Amino acid sequence: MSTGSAPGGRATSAPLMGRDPEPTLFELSSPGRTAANFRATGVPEWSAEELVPAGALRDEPTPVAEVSERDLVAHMTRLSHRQFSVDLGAYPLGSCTMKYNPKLCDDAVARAGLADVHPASPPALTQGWMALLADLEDALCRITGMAAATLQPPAGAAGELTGLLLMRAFHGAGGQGGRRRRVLIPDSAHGTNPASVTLGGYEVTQVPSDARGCVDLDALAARLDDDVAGIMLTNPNTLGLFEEDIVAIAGAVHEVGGLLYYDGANLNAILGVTRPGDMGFDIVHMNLHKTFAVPHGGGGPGAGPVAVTDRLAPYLPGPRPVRTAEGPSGGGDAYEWAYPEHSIGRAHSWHGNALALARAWSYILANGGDGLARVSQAAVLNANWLRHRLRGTYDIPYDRPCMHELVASATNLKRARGLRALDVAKRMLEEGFHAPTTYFPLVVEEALMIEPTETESPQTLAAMADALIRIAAGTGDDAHAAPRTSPVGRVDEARAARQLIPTWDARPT
Amino acid sequence: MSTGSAPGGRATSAPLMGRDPEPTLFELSSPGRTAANFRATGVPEWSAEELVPAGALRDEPTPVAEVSERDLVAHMTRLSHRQFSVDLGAYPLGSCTMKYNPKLCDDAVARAGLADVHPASPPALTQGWMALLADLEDALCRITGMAAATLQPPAGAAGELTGLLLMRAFHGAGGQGGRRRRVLIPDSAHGTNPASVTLGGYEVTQVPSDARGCVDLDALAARLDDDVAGIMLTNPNTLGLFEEDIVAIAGAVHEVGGLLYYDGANLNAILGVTRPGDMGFDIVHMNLHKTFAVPHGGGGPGAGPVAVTDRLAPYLPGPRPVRTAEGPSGGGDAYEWAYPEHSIGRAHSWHGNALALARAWSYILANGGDGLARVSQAAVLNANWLRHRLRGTYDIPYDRPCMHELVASATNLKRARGLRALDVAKRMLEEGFHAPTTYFPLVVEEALMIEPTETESPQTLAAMADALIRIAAGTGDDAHAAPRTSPVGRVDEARAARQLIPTWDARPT
Amino acid sequence: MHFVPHTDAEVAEMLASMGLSSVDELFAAVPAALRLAGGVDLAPGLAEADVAGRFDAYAAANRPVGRGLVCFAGAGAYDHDIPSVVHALAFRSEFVTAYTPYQPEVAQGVLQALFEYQTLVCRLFGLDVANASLYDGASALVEAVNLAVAATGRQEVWVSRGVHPHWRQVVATLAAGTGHRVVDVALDDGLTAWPAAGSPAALVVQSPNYLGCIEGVGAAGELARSLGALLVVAADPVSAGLLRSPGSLGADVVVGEGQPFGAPLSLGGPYLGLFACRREHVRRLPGRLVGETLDTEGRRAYVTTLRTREQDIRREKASSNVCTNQTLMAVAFLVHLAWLGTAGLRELALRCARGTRYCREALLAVEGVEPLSGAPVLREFAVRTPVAAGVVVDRMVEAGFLAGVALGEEYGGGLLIAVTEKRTRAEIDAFVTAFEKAVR
Amino acid sequence: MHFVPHTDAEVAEMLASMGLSSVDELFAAVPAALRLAGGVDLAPGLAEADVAGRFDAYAAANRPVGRGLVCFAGAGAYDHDIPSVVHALAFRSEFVTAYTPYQPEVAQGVLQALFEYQTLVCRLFGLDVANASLYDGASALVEAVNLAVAATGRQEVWVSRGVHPHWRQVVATLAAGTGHRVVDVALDDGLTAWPAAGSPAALVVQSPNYLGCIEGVGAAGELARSLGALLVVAADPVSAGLLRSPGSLGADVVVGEGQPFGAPLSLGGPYLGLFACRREHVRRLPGRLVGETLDTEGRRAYVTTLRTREQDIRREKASSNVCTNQTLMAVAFLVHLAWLGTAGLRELALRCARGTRYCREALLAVEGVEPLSGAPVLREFAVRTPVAAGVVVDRMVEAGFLAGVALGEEYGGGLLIAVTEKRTRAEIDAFVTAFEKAVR
Ligand SMILES: Cc1ncc(COP(=O)(O)O)c(C=O)c1O
Ligand SMILES: Cc1ncc(COP(=O)(O)O)c(C=O)c1O
Repeated sequence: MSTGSAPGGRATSAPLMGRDPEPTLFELSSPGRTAANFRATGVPEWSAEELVPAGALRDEPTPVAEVSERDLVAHMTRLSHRQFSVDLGAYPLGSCTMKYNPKLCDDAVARAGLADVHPASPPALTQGWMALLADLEDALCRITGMAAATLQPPAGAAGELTGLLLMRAFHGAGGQGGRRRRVLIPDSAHGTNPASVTLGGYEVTQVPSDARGCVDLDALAARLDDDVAGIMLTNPNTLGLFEEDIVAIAGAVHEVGGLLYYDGANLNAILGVTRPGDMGFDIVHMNLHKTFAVPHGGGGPGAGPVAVTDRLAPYLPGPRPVRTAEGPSGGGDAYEWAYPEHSIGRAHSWHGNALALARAWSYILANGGDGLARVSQAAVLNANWLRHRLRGTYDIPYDRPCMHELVASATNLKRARGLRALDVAKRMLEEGFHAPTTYFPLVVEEALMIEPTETESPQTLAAMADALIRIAAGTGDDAHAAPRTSPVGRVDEARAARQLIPTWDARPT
Repeated sequence: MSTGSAPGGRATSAPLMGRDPEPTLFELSSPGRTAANFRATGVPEWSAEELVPAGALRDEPTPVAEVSERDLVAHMTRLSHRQFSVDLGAYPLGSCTMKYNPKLCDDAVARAGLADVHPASPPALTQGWMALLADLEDALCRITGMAAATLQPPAGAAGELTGLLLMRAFHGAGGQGGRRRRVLIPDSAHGTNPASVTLGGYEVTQVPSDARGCVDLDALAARLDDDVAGIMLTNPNTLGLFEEDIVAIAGAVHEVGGLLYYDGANLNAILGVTRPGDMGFDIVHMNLHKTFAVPHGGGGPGAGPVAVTDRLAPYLPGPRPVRTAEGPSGGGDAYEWAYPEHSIGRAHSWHGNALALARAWSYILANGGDGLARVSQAAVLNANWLRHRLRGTYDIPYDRPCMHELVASATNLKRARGLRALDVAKRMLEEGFHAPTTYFPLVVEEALMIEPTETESPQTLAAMADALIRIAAGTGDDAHAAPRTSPVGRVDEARAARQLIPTWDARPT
Repeated sequence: MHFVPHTDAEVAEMLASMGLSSVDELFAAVPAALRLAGGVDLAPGLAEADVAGRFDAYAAANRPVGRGLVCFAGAGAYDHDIPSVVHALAFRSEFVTAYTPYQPEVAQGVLQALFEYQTLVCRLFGLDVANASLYDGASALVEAVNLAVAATGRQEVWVSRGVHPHWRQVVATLAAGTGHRVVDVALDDGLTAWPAAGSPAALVVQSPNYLGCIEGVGAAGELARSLGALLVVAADPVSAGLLRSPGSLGADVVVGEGQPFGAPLSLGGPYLGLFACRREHVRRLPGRLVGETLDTEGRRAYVTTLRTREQDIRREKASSNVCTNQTLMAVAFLVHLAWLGTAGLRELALRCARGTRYCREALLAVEGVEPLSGAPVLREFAVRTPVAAGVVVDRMVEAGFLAGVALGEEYGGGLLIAVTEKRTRAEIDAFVTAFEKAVR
Repeated sequence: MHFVPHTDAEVAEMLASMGLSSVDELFAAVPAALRLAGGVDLAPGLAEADVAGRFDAYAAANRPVGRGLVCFAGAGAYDHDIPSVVHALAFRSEFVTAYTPYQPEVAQGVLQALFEYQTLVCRLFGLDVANASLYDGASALVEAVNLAVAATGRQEVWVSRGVHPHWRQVVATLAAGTGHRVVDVALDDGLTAWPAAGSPAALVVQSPNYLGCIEGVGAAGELARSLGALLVVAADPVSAGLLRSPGSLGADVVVGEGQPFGAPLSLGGPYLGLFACRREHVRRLPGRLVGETLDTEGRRAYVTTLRTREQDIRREKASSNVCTNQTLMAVAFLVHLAWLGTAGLRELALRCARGTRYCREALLAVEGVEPLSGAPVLREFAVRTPVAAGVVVDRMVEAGFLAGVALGEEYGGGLLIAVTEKRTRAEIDAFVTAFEKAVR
């Protein structure tokens, strides 16, 4: 055809059929084609010129794409076949907790009574939602050992920043706003921690890890002073190790008037075992998209509620769903939206990623207290079993019982055969597994951070271990040329940055 | 692990990741594992022994499989990636009308108010369903030019048999039940036609096609006698050609007291152009799963309503939804279930494949009269354009304007290069298209029956033509070894029949 | 709204490339006298949102079972919980929008799923070979009867009145074509009372039968063998969780309605017909059969096999005329059953049996309510009530219950009540309370 | 109910292979004093069906918009039709259960979808570079302000009162950390009245603004340039169907709430924040960016790029702390917008504008109802009513309408009303009739 557009019905990009690139929507476009249709309304059909002042009206329609519904469906379906996911196989990305996301949770939230509720509805119309959110908040407090929570932060990093602003508000209220300017962070911390600290208006002071992979207590002591606003920790930390001295750390930080912030990305390890509140933390964010089976969606949405102790509760963002004295029996609504007394203000356009929150609640309800405890037991068992099997084949920098994930290193393989963590990762794809997290935490060279999660069976673990051992032994295909089985081979990342092509329209012609 | 079961989280069978076979559910089983859970009911927990007499109670549980929900999801998701579908690309299977199935239809029928209705509910509870079915029946009659219809037959073949039983009842009522023992069928007919004739208690008399691919009128005349119950035809016929002499054929058959049965598998060609009723047909079945976008589901469910003229209406199966005199304004129900006066009886456990029927109705509503006419215009345009392009490259046995599909032949390629229809089909898979129907109709050697359908764009058609031409020219990879891109190569069909393994438990150990 | 992608310019270009000036010319073969002047006599197409609106209205005019209408109706269509995995997996678009697996190289998904489905049907029924599904329970029974007639060369078929009346009606409707004689066999206290002698092609029994009673399948099997007939059993897949398999009790062919696994009630369709038989009958098997084999590189692969039985090859001599079946429902059946697993299937049957016992005992304690039979039941039972069953059903609807299915004349009236694993004690108690009022 | 596959025997075997006898031993590092005695203080797990029951109850306690509550509320969350393709495609499990595309070789699906999404956001906004989404409109605005502050080195930001008040609140909340000064700029007859002089880092304007009025973006751009500030525009993606793009009118950064494409109302989330800027600011871009490149065999491929801006590499010097974003909602946005296409986007905007005009004219004819502004509007407008807006809303709920959103003090009260393409003439007429009563 004269448009020269790509054939939408040709499927050579679906890995079932071939290994061609998938044309973009823009290549599939043909002038005049469309899938759109609109309901009959009977509203008078004024023209654009009658409705919009000339100066504001655009001359040409915004070019979107011109595709049939059929081609759109084929395009997206083929793209989906070019994408790995938990539903296809194990995804042992350390720090990400890519567990299986139960299907019941999809259905639980797929109700018009939840999805079709306008966020600005009067509270009388949203009592169900408010009850749900209040129930979730209560459960999260029980899980973490905290007193109150905000559900607004839409992801972990947003939770971190919210937590740091709570810290600010707390110190400010204590008249120490100006003095407290530093926040301590271990050198193994996730990148969002230091970035959030900056946005929270604090300076980062890095705390080195000791030989056992934990916070170096002496180094910590040396950095503690009354200009410290607080410390951000994960526990288990990003090496997958439990900070055994957490009580001492908490004491030392509290001693100088600082607060303890718990990065909950690793909460999957300790459900039912211990709680951040018991350890002495003041502020806790949770990544519901890690621990509580909100699927990650290729990058989001998540949900990063922040729970706090009593003394921080007055600063929480608002509005929050709060149970009223009266309630339906008393005549009024059971829940109202309210701001805590000294609230730092609003942290989200509305009430956070509500459907993601609801999803997490369905997961928590399904598991119950017993199920959640089992989650952590199995997650830790799996990680340790794998550590046990890989020991001797891979360097295990801190070889003692880990929690829900383990950090291995390819330094020995690099030395012996030039095999980097990256090569191991790419060869894992050929073995039918997603790759572990690589080069994180930064404190471990050639790091491979493996988090099998509790939903992978012992058989899957064994196969994963066999694959990793095979790769290390070099008995299979050459890892340097991996992956060979995927629809594209190794991708030239340097080129992408050098010759930046951020949109279809920016392509060199 | 000691169970030796397969690792459910390993994804090498997903074509994205590799080309291994997918383990069966049974290989993924591990003793004691389960996904099941049951609601809390509070019902007393009698034991099996208390509930079932000893003689009836089984000794061991029926072995099903013992898999986690996670592994079940991964297994089925990987299987889905090993399956071609319309949603991935063009599926030009002649006679099957594999058009794009609009997504709106999925949503239209996904309502508790439709799906959760018990079939034995009193009619007062099913008025919505009955209205829907009656509306669909009315539309199908308008489309075919008939007076009444039954929606019970769940597929085309079931419709055929129903139609033949209607024929029987009609002749029987006319006192000619014994005499009329033959049904005529063209030699190009689909296999379900003769098979249904046998089940209808008739003998098949084959009618040869003439040089133009249509019913040979002389041969027909020679076979017509007063022992003929009727004739079964498709129009356009299975060669994709319109039987131009249909009026003469109808006259001749009616002349001897026979009835005309219309196999509606090819109805996609004539929507809005002409109607079986106008051509002289007495009984028409429709394949809603072909013409009206009920997706084929890997083999079903379909729906095969049968529409008839006035004189056959009293014999239709029952019960049917019938509008009553009264209706809601008159106080009673608007619809009731009723049997036609001389009904042949029930043809389905309940009311046919109700949700499939509803789906077809949503498609008809969305298209409307205008859209349906456009369907056939585009279907016929596409097929002819392809015929035009392939002409000279492939043998086109009856090279004149076809309707919605064309029959080509690989005889020239077989002669020249040993390329059979089968080889062309397998190479098409490498080109990113499903293969056309092969070796049907039987009257054409090395037949390739191509039905692009109206939902494929001109660009897709052009790519399909290019692929077919490339294959014929032998410029690409060798067709004899195709397909090389799919997760399994050519499958040994002979072995499957020779060493029959119909279940996992029948495998040689 | 329409789904044709062609723009006017493209149509013109396509026509031009063929030397044509209008699409009409392509329809030249259609005689002018047959041409529709006004196109399809239907209203213009609706937008997606308007179709949804129409369907909202249809749905609103029904009264589905659920919280507002608690279901105690069965009679071949049961209100079981369907786990979320069924829709999420079986209704993936690859399964939904595929055709019959004609090209096995790119259809291993559907083929392997059917192979697994066949395996499970055989395990449930205790037989060797199962096909890839038939339309529904009734059509599966028709095919079983046809198989028996063909295998024995006999023309008479004994069908128990305990077989679902709709199924018997379908068998009768279709026997008008094949011409075999269907003999109804009466029940005695809810169980089939077989004649002692005769030359039937088959004995057909349902167990648990239409009234919910567990039949003496073993005895029927012995009788069938002694008469040189086949034993055809209509079985419930849920009952396989507790009852001995029909195959182990002598059945030659077992059919069933697969609805309880994966199919919503949906006014009775699409469901799926289960069909299994002994291996010796495999060449008479109706419908599709998937078998395991190898590809050119020795990899395990699946393919439809023994195709020479089928209509597209055998034509008028085929074992059956079936072509399209209910594959997607078979995939849903597979997913639901696999999710239940070995222990879950047993638990499901047990929970149905417990609810049934609990409900039955409570109802029989209601004054004037009498059992229709004293035979043991599993998930369903029948009672006689002081007022006509149809009246009871209507009254119970007002109380928020679909109380069951009124039995026809041939059973002397009565009400058929099913209790699945979904029914809570509270619901059953409320049901019984309402029932007490409704039967007065 | 739980989702751990391990059987007890398997756990024992795993432990044995490590020389352990209980899972507890693996938790030895957790000090005894910290151990929870009673496990998690929550009720035991529920079965799937019981979770569904709980959620039915939550849902039943809400009153969603739909037939029984016709929606005229907007204020940043709009009741648009979402075509069926959105759920069918964007919510395919491959997209839903994938992580951030760290391994591009097996993540081309998400990567290409994001590349296409970025392209569309740039086209809508008339800019060069867009990221792969942020949390919501408010967070996108925060990032835009941060970018402007960093790019100009200035600390004051002028934010029009026409910007959604919630967004301004979030900007204020987060500015407590970054420390820049946020200056509110008042409206005059519904349009921003900028100060003539100063040294702001940015002018922030929303158009159409919170009150629905189309702002003078071009003039704001000129002012910004003259003051050495950046122009940050908060834009509505639907308005791109009719209005000139902010980029073409001088915007340096454009943010927006992506909800109208693909996201249901869902109490306000998950939605997605749209973010685009001029290419010169690409190294300050917050969040992920996908770029096109090649694989080792020269095939086109996509990958996240310029990663050195991001927190995992740059840490405390990163352009933003964002990590997880709203990718899945971006995919939904892509599907919805692609389904609309070029002509459909325009038609959508036109239909919103028509309904808005029709409704606005009819309401202004009601006695006592006054316009809040005379400025031109597109999909939303504000009126003053004789009785308080909150009261009107409550009364209208009883009549079956979500009448709009009551405006706060800073706007002097009033009711904000949105009319989307979903509203029929009949609904608008009924709305106006009910409104007449409600304002008395
Ligand atoms: C240890 C840790 N902290 C914080 C985060 C940030 O959470 P989010 O991505 O939800 O913003 C992550 C995410 O990977 C993490 O692993
Ligand atoms: C011409 C023709 N007739 C009849 C049928 C049978 O229809 P069904 O498969 O629905 O039973 C088909 C199916 O392919 C067909 O193509």
